[in-house]
Amino acid sequence: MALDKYGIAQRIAQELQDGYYVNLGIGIPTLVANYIPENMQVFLQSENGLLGMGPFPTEENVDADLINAGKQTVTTLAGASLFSSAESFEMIRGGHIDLTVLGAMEVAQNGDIANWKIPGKMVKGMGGAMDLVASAKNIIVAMRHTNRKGESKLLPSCSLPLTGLGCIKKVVTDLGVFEIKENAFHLLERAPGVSVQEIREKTAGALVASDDCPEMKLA
Amino acid sequence: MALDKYGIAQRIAQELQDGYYVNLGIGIPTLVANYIPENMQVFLQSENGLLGMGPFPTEENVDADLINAGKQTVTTLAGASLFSSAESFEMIRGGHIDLTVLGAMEVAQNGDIANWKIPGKMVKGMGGAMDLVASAKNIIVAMRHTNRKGESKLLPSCSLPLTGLGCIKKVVTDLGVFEIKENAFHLLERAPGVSVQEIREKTAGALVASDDCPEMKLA
Amino acid sequence: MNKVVANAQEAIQGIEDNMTLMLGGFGLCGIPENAISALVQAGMKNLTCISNNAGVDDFGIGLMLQQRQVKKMISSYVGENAEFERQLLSGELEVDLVPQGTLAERIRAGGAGIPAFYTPTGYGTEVAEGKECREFDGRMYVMEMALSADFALVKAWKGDKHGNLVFKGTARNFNPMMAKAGKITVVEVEQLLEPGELHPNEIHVPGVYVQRIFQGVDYEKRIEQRTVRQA
Amino acid sequence: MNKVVANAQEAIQGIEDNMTLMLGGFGLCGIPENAISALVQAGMKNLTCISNNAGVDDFGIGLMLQQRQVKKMISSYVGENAEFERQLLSGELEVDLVPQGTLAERIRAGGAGIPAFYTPTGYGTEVAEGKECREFDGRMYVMEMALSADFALVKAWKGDKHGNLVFKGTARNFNPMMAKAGKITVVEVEQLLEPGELHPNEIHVPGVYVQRIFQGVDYEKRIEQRTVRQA
Repeated sequence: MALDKYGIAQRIAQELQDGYYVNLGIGIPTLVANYIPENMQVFLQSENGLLGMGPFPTEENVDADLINAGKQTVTTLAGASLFSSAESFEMIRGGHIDLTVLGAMEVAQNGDIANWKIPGKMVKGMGGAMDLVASAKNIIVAMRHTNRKGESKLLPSCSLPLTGLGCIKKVVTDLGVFEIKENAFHLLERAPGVSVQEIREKTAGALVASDDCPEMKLA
Repeated sequence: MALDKYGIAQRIAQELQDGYYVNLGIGIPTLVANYIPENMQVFLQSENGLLGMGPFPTEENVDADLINAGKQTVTTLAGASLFSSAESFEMIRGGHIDLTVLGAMEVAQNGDIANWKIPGKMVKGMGGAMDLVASAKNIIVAMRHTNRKGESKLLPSCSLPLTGLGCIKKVVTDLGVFEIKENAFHLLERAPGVSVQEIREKTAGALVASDDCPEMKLA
Repeated sequence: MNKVVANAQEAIQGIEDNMTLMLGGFGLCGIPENAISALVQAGMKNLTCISNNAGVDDFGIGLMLQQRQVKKMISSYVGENAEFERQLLSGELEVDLVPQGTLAERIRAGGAGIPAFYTPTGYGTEVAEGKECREFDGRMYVMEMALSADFALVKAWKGDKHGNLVFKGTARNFNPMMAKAGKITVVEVEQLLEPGELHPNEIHVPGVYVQRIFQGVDYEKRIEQRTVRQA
Repeated sequence: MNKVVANAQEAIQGIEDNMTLMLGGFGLCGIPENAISALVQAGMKNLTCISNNAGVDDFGIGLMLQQRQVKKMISSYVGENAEFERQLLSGELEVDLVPQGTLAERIRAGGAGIPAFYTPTGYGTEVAEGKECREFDGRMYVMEMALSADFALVKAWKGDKHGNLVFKGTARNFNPMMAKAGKITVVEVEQLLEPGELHPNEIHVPGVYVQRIFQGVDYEKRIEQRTVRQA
């Protein structure tokens, strides 16, 4: 059975390592924070100027001056730091963030990503997404495998305006985990109960998948 | 009589205005701090990361972690701020400093300045001088009118390697105050008892001087 | 020397039609609420506003949009409000979308005397169209230009009468860079202090960048996404 | 996750002959005394050192010069010591003199992912020779490149075990930018604290830039120009 958004987040959490500095985008990526292993120290960066982001506040601890990049009220953990937006993107652009997780509308087999603009629709802006994809050493896209019309979001090339060029190395969807290399999506793991056949049918881009691809393990 | 270094500093202090942010170079410029009018608030910047520099410390207040750009122990005044060298030169390069006073080996009638290198001698480096002259809106050179050999330091063009191009607008020497414009030194004031004739003789660059040039007034 | 002004009305003296303004804040966090109210009251038109976002319908820059005071927005993310969308689609409002990190760095450059710099952000995308791109060490970069403004409107937590500033939480965001990039920088603070009350080592923005400062009043500090957990 | 190492010897593990190092400090103020001692003891050679100054004969980087460990200095002001001058004149030592503000900004760029930027500093002088110059808005500027290093050796006043740093007085100087521009950043502190002991709002350098941190010992903090006034 395909993963729900929590399953995708849970699988991505397996990519975390102790001591990682991580930027989680809005949507599914934010959920990854709920699955950080207990024995691991991971520092969450919010690009509006916070490193060491904690959980949502309790009602009495809500502080309008402390929000994340999704404009949600948050808290700080011991060892957190606060800084300006310029400093925040020094961290990002300078390659100091170990892992970035973000959503996408389309990912291409060459690593291109499109996630900010749909021609003909009101464009709200790229926010920090273009900086993040241009700079991070290690980017994972978290998204549904197909769009609402059932069309594949893993494509030979992006049809939407690009956010970044050749920057995505890994994609986790509701159907599986994919590594992007040599101009193809390489299936690493299937979602529980999802067949390689289904993944083949729903992937428009070049796919390299072996029939004995292992099923992912979620705790 | 020509001014001594204290006289030069005293005359330059007359250029200060209330609320000015000022960077004073090593040597004669440093002495300007002793002549800030009592009723005036002037903020001294030291390019190693201090704004609001105070006088030298008393013996018991010496702090090795608080020095000026000349590596002298100093103090901070109420309202001072501390910052990095990058921030310090943001201030300088961004044109936020109202007045820079620095020494020179040579100044040319087009505003060029040379003050960092003598070919054949050990070169110690330009420190912050090139940034200061390239960036300040308002630069005064404080120097002796002639060098040790008695040769004019106000020249048609600099012979030494340049520190900056066409950036000096005003020069105060032991003989007078000069404005640089239209490719000439314009004599604004004579030092007390110094004749226009003497200034003519000791100025190698183009000089515009009227015989009734006023004598400067020092308190 | 006196940088202290009585209130927002006095602080915005000199802001005229057709000027370019920078306004601090991320979403509604750390926005100069008092200065915005005064601008709405004063009613100048055809303003170009540089701000990461454009407020919501009835708060922040949204209030200026309602009065049709804004000709152009330079932002990284907009459209949390319906009036904005209406003006944009009808052609009344121009929008220049800039990646958030590039926006922050362009403003920083404006204050720091750096006219242009290279960034990897946006290479190969629409953002790089018409811009000079070049290779350094095997990677491609886009040349981006500094931004500055006639007035920067900044909100700080504490400030002293010399203009030294300290921000609180994530209300810092774009405020420090904008404070440095305004030809005239106007700061409103929650606590106006005497010089010396802030320790020199804790100051986020030195007073040299600040021309006017005033004690702000009646901060609403509206929250866009009030998210809480059970105690 | 553990960034804390026992001492300077452990902290400099991995520094090898021919590497490029950044060393914080302005004059002898804010220099990484412990790391320098460890480098002198370890004896690696042919180092390129990026540091605003080069110490004095018997302190700071001067100690490394005495041991002939330095191949090249990248600095804004050097030669407060005789051994430096001797090595320079004899051709044993290479020196690249960089204007102080350009040096600070190049290091800042190195940590910030900016490969190059334009500055007015040095235009029309020797410093601009061989570099690309161009006009922006009627003024000429020089293109300068980012600097980075294999290791950055930084001295802070307080630091917590996550690597968050606070500096004291003018001992801050080049340390913050260097902390961000080292592939591996090694920090020595006077006070090593637990995470949470520093308030998030007072941190000068966030821990993300720091790979190793240790409690320094026996700080001499030598003063170059001890100037005092009568009480």
